[in-house]
Amino acid sequence: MAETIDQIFVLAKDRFLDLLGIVLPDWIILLVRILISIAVLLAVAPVVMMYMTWLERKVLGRIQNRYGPNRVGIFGLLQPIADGIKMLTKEDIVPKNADQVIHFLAPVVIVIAPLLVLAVLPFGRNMIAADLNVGLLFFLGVSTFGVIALFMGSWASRNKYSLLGGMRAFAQMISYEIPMVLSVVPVILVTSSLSTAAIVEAQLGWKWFIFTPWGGFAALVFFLCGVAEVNRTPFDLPEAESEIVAGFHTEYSGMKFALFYMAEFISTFAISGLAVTLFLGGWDGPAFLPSWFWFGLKTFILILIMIWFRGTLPRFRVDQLMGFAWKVFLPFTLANIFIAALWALLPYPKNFIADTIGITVILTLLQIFNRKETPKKRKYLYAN
Amino acid sequence: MFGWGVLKGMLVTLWNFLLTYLWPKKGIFTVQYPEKKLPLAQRYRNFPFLVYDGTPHMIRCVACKICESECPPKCIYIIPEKDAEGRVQKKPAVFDIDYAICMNCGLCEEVCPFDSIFMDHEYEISKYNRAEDLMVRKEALLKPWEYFAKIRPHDFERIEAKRAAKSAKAKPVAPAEKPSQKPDAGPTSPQQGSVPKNG
Amino acid sequence: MSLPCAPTLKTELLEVSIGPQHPSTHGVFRMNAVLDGETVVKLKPVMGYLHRNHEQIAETLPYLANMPYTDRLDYICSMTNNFAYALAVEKLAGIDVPERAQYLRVMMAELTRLVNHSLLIGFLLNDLGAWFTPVFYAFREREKILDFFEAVSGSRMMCNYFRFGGVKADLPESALDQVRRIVRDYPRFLDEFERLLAGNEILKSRCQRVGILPKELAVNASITGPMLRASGVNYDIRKADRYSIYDRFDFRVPLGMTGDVYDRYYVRVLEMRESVKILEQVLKQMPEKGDILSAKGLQACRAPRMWKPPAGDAYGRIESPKGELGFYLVSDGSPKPYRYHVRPPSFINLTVLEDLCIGQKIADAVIILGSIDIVLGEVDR
Amino acid sequence: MTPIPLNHFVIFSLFLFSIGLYGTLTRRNVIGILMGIELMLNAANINLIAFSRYISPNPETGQIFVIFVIVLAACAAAVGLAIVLAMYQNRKTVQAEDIHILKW
Amino acid sequence: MEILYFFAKTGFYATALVTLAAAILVVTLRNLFHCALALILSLLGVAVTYLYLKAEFLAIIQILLYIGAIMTLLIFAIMLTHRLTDRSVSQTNRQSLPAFALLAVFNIFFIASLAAVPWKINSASLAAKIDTQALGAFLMGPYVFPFEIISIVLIIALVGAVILGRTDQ
Repeated sequence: MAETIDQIFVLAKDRFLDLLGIVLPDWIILLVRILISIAVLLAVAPVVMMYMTWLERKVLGRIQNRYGPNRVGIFGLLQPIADGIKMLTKEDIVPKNADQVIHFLAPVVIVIAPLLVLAVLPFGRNMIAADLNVGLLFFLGVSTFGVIALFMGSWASRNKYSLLGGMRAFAQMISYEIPMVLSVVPVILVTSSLSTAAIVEAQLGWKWFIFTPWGGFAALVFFLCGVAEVNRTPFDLPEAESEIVAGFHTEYSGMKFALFYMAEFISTFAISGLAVTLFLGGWDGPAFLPSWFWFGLKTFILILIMIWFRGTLPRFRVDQLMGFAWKVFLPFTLANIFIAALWALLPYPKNFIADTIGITVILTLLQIFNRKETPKKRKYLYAN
Repeated sequence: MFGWGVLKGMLVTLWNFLLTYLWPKKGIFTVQYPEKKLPLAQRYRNFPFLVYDGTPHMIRCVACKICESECPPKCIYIIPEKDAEGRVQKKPAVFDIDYAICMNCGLCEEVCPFDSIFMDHEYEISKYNRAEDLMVRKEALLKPWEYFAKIRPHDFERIEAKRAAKSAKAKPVAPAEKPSQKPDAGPTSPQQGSVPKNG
Repeated sequence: MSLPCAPTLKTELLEVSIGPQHPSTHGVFRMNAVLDGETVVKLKPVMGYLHRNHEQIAETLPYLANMPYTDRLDYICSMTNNFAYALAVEKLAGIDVPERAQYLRVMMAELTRLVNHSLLIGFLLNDLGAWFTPVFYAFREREKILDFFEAVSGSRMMCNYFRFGGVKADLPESALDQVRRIVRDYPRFLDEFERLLAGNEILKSRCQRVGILPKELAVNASITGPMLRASGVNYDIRKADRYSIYDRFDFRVPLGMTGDVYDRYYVRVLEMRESVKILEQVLKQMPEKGDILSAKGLQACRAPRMWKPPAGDAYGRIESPKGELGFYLVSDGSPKPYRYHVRPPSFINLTVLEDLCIGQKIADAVIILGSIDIVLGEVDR
Repeated sequence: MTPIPLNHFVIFSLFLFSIGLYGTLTRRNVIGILMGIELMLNAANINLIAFSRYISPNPETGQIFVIFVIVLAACAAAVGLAIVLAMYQNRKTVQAEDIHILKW
Repeated sequence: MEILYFFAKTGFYATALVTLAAAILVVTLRNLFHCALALILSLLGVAVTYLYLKAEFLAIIQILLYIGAIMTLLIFAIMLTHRLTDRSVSQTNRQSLPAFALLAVFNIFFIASLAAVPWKINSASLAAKIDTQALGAFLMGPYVFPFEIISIVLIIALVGAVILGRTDQ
């Protein structure tokens, strides 16, 4: 029974294809098999995005001692739909001097990347749309499209705030991609595979990489880089509303604006999903609940943490942001590769000790080299 | 260690987040406005209204125009009523207040010697048209004295007592002639009321 | 031009007009910034979008009728505005203030200081990018104080509470308990704020060594208030002038060492703690009963159009939460002031904005503006 | 199933190369010239992979060379664009014909 | 199944056409930023072509490096050397006609000669599957020396770029 529930989506798909197979030729079945996966992803992604906006507003509201949306539907559950209708019916404003074609293309291109990367996420056992043998690289490579689309939008708006936001997004996303990829390298090194499904397989049975010394820190770095990659607080400089109004999407309204938001939320989901896949054991979990539930739960928790960040933290300044990537994350992830290699090479008790020593050393070194930038505690005088 | 302060701050927000579920009364401080409303303080002042005793014909205002001239943004406009021979009556024919200009300062209430204009508690007065709808005429401004008793019982008691004393003392004196001569005690018993009247 | 953080890549300068419609200019204020990449090389504040002819209006009105207009100067701290104006007129006409009214005045002024400082810190954090959480926490506490203001004066923000020679009305029945509760709970809220913010490394690294205002510049530019004290100058009008009854209270003046944004932020936190201390003393010392309006004051308030102060001039000043707020009045013996001038602390503190911002990043310019603590109603008048 | 003929790949890459060369020859802007060069490098890459896939006994060789070429292209882009930037800072121009004195 | 292969093949020609069209845009458009975007499209087409040659790793690398890194650099350079509101000036010099003629001749000659060459198709390597691990093994095995050299070249180029980009103080 548990097995059936675990595989319920896979079985449903197979059953449906079997039924089709009675009347239709093979090649159509093959096409339909692909199309179903695509259709499911395309249908699920916007729904996920809509309810993430709801969740974010709700949680932020609660953090700020408010209710959050609670007017449309019970618990405000229909709020995203109302928002969607509002977005659709809003006037679409294009600045007069804007580059019309690119201004139109940017929001279209920007949603493509996060939708594409969903294909390589294993949502559960056997539930992966495309098990590429370069799946991880595919994810990292395709997400770079986002940068280009962002920049298209910011450039085409012909607005200085947009341009500043675009430049920031550009610099930030490139900088953070490097430590992000490097923090993934130990995982590839240990599992010797680039396929996301294989990486999850390697962690089955509570051997999640986050429980290893290198994996814990790599997961932290990966997660923080992921937060930076999707432009969320405290790394939301490209759309810092207090500095550059709305950054790259200042000049967008209506559905185009919604598409920018959709891209941001879907990539938030995708990054959380990838972090879960790489470090938190993917769909692995106690068998009494289906695998897709575990994947969803872990992703949900990571998304909650991102929202929690947003409710608490101020944002970095642009030079601190870059410094963080290049002076802290990059050296650490580079060292982490060696630490992970030690883990893979040595037998059990020894590798743990070696890793602990290695991580302590690198963290101490980072602390020492960055002490100029670390803020100090201050004393204040009183006059009578 | 870098990051400790961040964690501490995050715990604060987490606590506030949990508090809203565990103890909503203390955790959530927003009020669901159209359904629930905060109780207004008695002294709350919004826009002015005119008082009548009994029926709307018995307006207390005598069109002395003190409030009109004291009003800082000059939002009050008064024309006294005239009888057939053109003599000025102690009653306003026109009493307009432009809510768009009024700044709720309450000075009209303070300077009125006849206790006829008071600040209202009504605040849901959104209108679609700024020019016409927010120019409020006499008819719309009139509210019974009992209404005042309802919204501001403390001030009601004080003013009633004062009026009773006044009418007992100087029954035949027409109140409109020299308002500044009235030797009322003013704010000598201040813990009762809000406004030191010059009544 | 050599800059403290000179970029190694020379590129086109970008002129950005930040404001008047911008989320973080605290109103309709405009900064014409010339940016080199992200660094500000030139910054010109443009103000006057909210100019309302305040001084001219005051010269056409009787003295008391201007009281509600002073509420609208710095609309966050209307009580202290009233206070300063009342002081000026009292000085002009030689009006005395009864004991209880003095205590009420100090109570209102210190409560206003709490409102202003906690709100400022909330909005400073908003400028820093913390998405409204500190603002809402500050609002939560401010709400209690505003409820008290409403119960006492009838309005939450535009209080119009002070009168020449006293205050408009005495406290209603349960209002004193309200203040006691506020005074009791406020330190707890400040501790929460401290935990949320003071240790936060992001906030520290954003604020420390940013927008440093040197002592000499601060004095020369006649900066006042917490901004001056954050630069380490011991000047508090409550101590220097001892207006009203401030000489009866025991409180200290916190001083910063560097004068950067962090000091400006933290000096305000410490000031709030001192304000709570003053409030405690006020509650202890305040006489149970007493007049709230002196006889001379009653004359001035009874028929404002008729009241004529003697000819002469007077300058009344207080330590408003933002700095020295002063009102200068020249009377020619008529019911209206001949000349009326406001010394707005926000406006004068704003004059150093360019000196603070040059060489900083654009994100810093925003928080420097936030830490100066301006209210456009007061800047533009 | 018959594979796509090798000639088609080669002709495709030839056209790509020609277009890149045309761009390199006719552009006045240095960055435009760089773009043309990138196109030509890509055309070469297609050829490398296609030939190694169709003819060479070791199909990996071509791919590895393509990796090298991509790295070299990155180097070229980095250095070239740095030169362009330095040029722009000093002479305020990125037009190729204005840069002819062979010194700063 | 045949029909799917037919679709796939058609896909290749479509890709090729799109790539070439984009490439033509790259060399003809006046606005450099548009050129860069067209170049991205063109490079994407090349990546798809790699897929047809069963080089998935390279296709991804093409996207990651060319589009993610090199194009980003290029766009940065465009932004740094152009003003936002610049008029688009003529971007081509007067060599376009001779260049076009020369290239036409070159292409005709080349295609003619191509048709004459009988390629010996190696069916073993055509069917061979090269996964990422194999490529890695090759890079670390027979090609380790060029690999090291290329990394040194990359480092030198990066350092050189940084030095060139700095202004003399």
